[in-house]
Amino acid sequence: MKKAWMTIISQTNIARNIYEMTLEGELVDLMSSPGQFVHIRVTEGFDTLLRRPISISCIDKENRQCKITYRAEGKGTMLLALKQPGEKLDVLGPLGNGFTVDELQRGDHALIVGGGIGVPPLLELTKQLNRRGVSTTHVLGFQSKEDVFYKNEFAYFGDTYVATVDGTYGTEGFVTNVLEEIQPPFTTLFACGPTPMLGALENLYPDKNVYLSLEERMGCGIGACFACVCHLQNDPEGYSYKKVCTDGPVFRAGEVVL
Amino acid sequence: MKKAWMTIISQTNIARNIYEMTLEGELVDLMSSPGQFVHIRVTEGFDTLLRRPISISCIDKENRQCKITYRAEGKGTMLLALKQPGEKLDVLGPLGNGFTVDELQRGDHALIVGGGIGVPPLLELTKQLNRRGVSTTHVLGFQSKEDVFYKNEFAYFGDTYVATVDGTYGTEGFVTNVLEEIQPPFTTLFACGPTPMLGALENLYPDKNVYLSLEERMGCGIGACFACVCHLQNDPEGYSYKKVCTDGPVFRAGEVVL
Amino acid sequence: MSCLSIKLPGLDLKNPIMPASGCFGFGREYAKLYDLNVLGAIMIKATTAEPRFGNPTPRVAETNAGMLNAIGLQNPGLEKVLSEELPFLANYNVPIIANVAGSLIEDYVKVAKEISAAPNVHALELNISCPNVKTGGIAFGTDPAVAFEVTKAVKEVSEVPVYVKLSPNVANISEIAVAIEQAGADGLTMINTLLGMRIDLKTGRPVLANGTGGLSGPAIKPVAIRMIHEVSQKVSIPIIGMGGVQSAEDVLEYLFAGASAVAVGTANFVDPFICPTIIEELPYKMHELGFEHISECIGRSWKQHAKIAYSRT
Amino acid sequence: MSCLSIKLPGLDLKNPIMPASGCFGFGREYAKLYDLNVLGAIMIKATTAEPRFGNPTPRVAETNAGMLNAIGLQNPGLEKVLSEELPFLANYNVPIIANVAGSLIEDYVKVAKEISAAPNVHALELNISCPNVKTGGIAFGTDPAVAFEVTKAVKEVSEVPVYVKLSPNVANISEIAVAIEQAGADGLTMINTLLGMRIDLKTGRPVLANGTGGLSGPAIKPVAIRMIHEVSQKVSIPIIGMGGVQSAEDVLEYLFAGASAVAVGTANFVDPFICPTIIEELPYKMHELGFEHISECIGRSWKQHAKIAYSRT
Ligand SMILES: Cc1cc2nc3c(=O)[nH]c(=O)nc-3n(C[C@H](O)[C@H](O)[C@H](O)COP(=O)(O)OP(=O)(O)OC[C@H]3O[C@@H](n4cnc5c(N)ncnc54)[C@H](O)[C@@H]3O)c2cc1C
Ligand SMILES: Cc1cc2nc3c(=O)[nH]c(=O)nc-3n(C[C@H](O)[C@H](O)[C@H](O)COP(=O)(O)OP(=O)(O)OC[C@H]3O[C@@H](n4cnc5c(N)ncnc54)[C@H](O)[C@@H]3O)c2cc1C
Ligand SMILES: Cc1cc2nc3c(=O)[nH]c(=O)nc-3n(C[C@H](O)[C@H](O)[C@H](O)COP(=O)(O)O)c2cc1C
Ligand SMILES: Cc1cc2nc3c(=O)[nH]c(=O)nc-3n(C[C@H](O)[C@H](O)[C@H](O)COP(=O)(O)O)c2cc1C
Ligand code: FES
Ligand code: FES
Repeated sequence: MKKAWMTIISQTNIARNIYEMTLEGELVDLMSSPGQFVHIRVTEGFDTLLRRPISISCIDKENRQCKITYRAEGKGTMLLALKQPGEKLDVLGPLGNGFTVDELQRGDHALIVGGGIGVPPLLELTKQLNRRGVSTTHVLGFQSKEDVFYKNEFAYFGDTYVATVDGTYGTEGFVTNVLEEIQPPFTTLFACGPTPMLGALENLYPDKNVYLSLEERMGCGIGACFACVCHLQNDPEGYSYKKVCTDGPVFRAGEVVL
Repeated sequence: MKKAWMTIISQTNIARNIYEMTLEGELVDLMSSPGQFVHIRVTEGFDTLLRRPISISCIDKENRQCKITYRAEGKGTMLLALKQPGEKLDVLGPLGNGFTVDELQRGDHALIVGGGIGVPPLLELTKQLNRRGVSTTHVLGFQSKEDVFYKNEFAYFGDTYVATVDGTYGTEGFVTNVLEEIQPPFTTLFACGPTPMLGALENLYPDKNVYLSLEERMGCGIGACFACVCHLQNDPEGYSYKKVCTDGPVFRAGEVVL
Repeated sequence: MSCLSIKLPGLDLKNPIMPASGCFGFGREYAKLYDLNVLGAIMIKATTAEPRFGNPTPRVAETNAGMLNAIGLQNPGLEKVLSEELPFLANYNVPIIANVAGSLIEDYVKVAKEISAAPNVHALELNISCPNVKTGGIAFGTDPAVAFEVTKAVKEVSEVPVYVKLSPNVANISEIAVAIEQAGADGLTMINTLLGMRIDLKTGRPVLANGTGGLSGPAIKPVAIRMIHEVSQKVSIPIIGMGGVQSAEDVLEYLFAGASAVAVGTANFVDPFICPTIIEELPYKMHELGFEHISECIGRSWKQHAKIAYSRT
Repeated sequence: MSCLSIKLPGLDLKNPIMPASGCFGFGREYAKLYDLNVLGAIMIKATTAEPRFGNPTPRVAETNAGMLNAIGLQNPGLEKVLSEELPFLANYNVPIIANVAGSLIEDYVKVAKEISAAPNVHALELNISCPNVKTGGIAFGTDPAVAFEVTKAVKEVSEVPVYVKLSPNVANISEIAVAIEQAGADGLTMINTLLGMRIDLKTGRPVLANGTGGLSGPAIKPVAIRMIHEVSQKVSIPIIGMGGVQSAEDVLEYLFAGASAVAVGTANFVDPFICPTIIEELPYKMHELGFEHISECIGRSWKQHAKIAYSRT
């Protein structure tokens, strides 16, 4: 982990309020695990004080570039969306423990489920899994047609299903509706998205190998401030905890209370 | 007076920490009196909350352009100095009562004395006076050679003397040293600069027509907040006051307590 | 009926937005910029029995997302406010809330009695929380017994409802608020400024000639919100909220916290058109969040059965 | 002797900069980023007798030039701090200031007694000002008599000098400070956070699960400066100042106000390297203003005959 300036190479609006930004810099040398995130200082002044945690959605070591994909929603991400190529960004990272791909072998089959702005880190994940010879099925959930992104990128690596809440694209409803329908075969499930979605997946596949990536509001991002803690399951006293920033953001299902 | 966006046409570093910025916009239509100022919102966020009062140093009605000339010193003016041509600036103005040029007639002689960052508004003043056929002598004071600016611009309109505190340019010492030396003939004196300089001039020419432009920290800039008041001379009870922002910034010597 | 209108004691507001005392003078300057009739009300500059020059300059300083002021209640005095300022404001169809200040309880009583009789003064705002004067001011606002006493004395003479302005510089804001309610106040306004200071590194001395000043602006909003959230659950008189309001979103946050109307102070200096701008944007923002009338927003953050009008989809 | 070194009760500081309690954990995370030996001292996270999980999440929120936190004193408890955290910090040549918290006076006494016996704990910081716990915490810090009592009880058992951390959520900070001095405290640390709240417009509820939280960061600096300016003239024990420090200039403003050393809290989250950066820049900034040793800066804003070291030319 390091704090460094990264140069914005490009910034593209790829869906409603969704931006994909390419960053270049030596920090990329330290990136490896899909699901890790960077902690971005959007402004140097007082307009945004805290850094914003954003997942790494693509690592390109050769060109020392990476991508982040984010929704411009609050103050910080809206200011981020105004940044121009050539500008520099103060980035702390890579942070956290990502998805473990080493456990899967050539020939294994992984199910990858993403919801909304939880989709981005899964793109680097499927890339790395497929590079290992693991085959993947992707189920992505969005609100509406205008919100869908990365469908083609995922489709390049494996079967890709989309659900939209309003039914304007793909299956109407949630990712779970798709899962019921397609009943995909898999050994390991990787998921990132809203907590209710993660909870539903945890319940749906109690006997599988399931990895979930969590979100929590952060202060430091490096484990020092105790902002991002979550309780452990099976902890009667309630004193045990994990920090999403350093112990996560990826946890094995059943480990922490969602 | 109006609040409007003005476009930055150019920004030049003309002396140590001194920047000249050309602004374009309809606000220029309202500008006339030299010595008036604009109240600039340097950033839209929280990095600078209050506007910054800066004098208008040049009015070019034909091109709807004006200039401001400022020292990058504190937070706001340093951020202002980073702005690029093409960017827009939120400007409130023109504000205040400037120097009255109407009282002077063709053939009159005016003495113009400026100190440091008080020099800029005097440039538009001398331009307007000379346009009326009034002849002008200029005495400008700075700290050091690197701080001198607008010497040639003033010289174009009339005799121009420079004093520097450290003697690295022109006369060593203050503008008053130059005045003692040259004893210029004049009917009206216009001055802008540090308060001690204005006080010295007030004492030096008790019987002349003297106009002084004052500085005070401002809140609103439009007369509503009572931040910028000054006491009146000859006011035994001490309840009378003038507001620098709306009654000034130019006052007749003897009117207010410096 | 407009979706923004609301009735408070003495005040029939066409909308809940008003400039805060001391940040709008007596309206003359802003009247040149826009039609004051758009405002819900106007809180005029503190008025004292005698004219006051206030503190020496510099009187303002910028801070991180805020500002300090130590104006020191400069005002032309009761007589001139009655003879010159209020008649000017009578040209507008806007209720005036007269901010009343003093050094002794007698001062408050005198000013309150006379100014409350002016035809366009619809309510008083007792300023027992000004941090910038040596006597009176904040002293009245930090002791519940004293706050009770001054409120009671003023209520006895006032011809219009009395709102009392609370100081945030206290450990237990509810205690003061409750005392003031018990003294018969018709409403509360909160918050006045926090006491602050900046030191100039070059001179080594405080930037303000007065040393300390009142901290206002966006920096203090979280303090105001939490105090209103607390006090609005403890009293049954309405609250006019203030502190760092700059946008329609901020106004809604205040209403949610428990304020019934909102005053805008410092932001008038940043953007002199801020009040009309907020008034224009408020209905849109309100409808976007699923509310039809501002009264539905009041106290939403703590009301037990408040339905959540908007759910993120 | 370095131009930054200063001796305070129990603390031989190589420089006056230290991370503030709760913003640096027990140092482990920052130890991976830089050599902790560069720090003047370390104020470790509040320690309570028993382990605490703290409040539900979300526990932090951003505000205008500040942040709110309601961590709720999460910590592994006295035993683990003694057996795991302090031994780790013993690897560094940095004095540790142990932040002590509790719900009852007995808790403070128990923790103080045991933790003050740890070899690398050079001073205690009594946290009688935490706004994020239901009992204890801030309650101790807003009543002079209670503050006196807890300070006295802890002084009796502590093996190292005791600093007491003041809450800014009071009307009269000097009164509390003087009571604490009279109880025998060796120093003061100030300020803890202001109580604040933010409300989420979409849910209509407070952003923090706990409702209120402590406001820290640049927004509160003027409040801290004015309190230190005031208290440093009323007591003769040293003050460690904090609140929104982000730069060497901020540090000097605190020293000028009357602090003898300065702690950095929230800024560690913004820039994890902020402490070493400030330590590096401080001598330059100090010399630029004409000072040779930081001791010349302390209390400069109010010292009667302090020469003005720098004059703007
Ligand atoms: C490990 C991790 C990975 C993430 N990856 C992505 C990603 O790839 N793409 C993406 O769009 N978003 C991602 N998020 C969510 C993202 O951090 C928030 O959307 C973002 O911080 C909101 O900032 P804002 O300026 O838009 O909102 P503001 O409302 O201005 O934020 C105010 C404060 O709240 C925090 N905050 C607000 N919403 C969230 C949230 N949902 N999660 C965490 N903190 C929040 C902000 O970080 C900031 O400190 C991730 C979050 C985490 C914890
Ligand atoms: C009527 C008038 C005309 C002026 N004309 C010019 C000009 O043409 N060129 C120029 O360089 N400067 C001029 N000044 C001074 C200029 O306003 C200040 O230098 C500037 O506001 C400082 O802002 P900052 O961001 O550099 O400093 P900061 O320290 O960041 O300012 C903090 C606050 O203090 C105020 N402030 C600080 N110094 C002064 C000062 N000397 N006078 C008034 N307010 C101050 C700022 O406006 C701001 O509100 C003028 C001032 C006035 C009152
Ligand atoms: C320059 C200035 C002058 C003020 N004068 C008064 C006053 O005369 N009476 C009063 O009750 N409050 C006064 N206040 C306080 C404001 O009315 C308001 O309570 C406070 O500034 C918080 O709101 P804001 O953050 O929107 O400014 C003044 C504030 C400022 C900034
Ligand atoms: C996340 C967080 C946790 C904190 N925890 C503690 C604590 O455990 N004990 C304590 O005395 N102060 C605690 N504080 C207060 C800080 O030590 C400091 O007094 C305050 O934040 C002001 O400084 P700052 O503005 O530099 O952050 C905490 C502050 C923050 C932001
Ligand atoms: S964000 Fe600070 S501990 Fe996780
Ligand atoms: S700056 Fe507000 S009255 Fe002059």
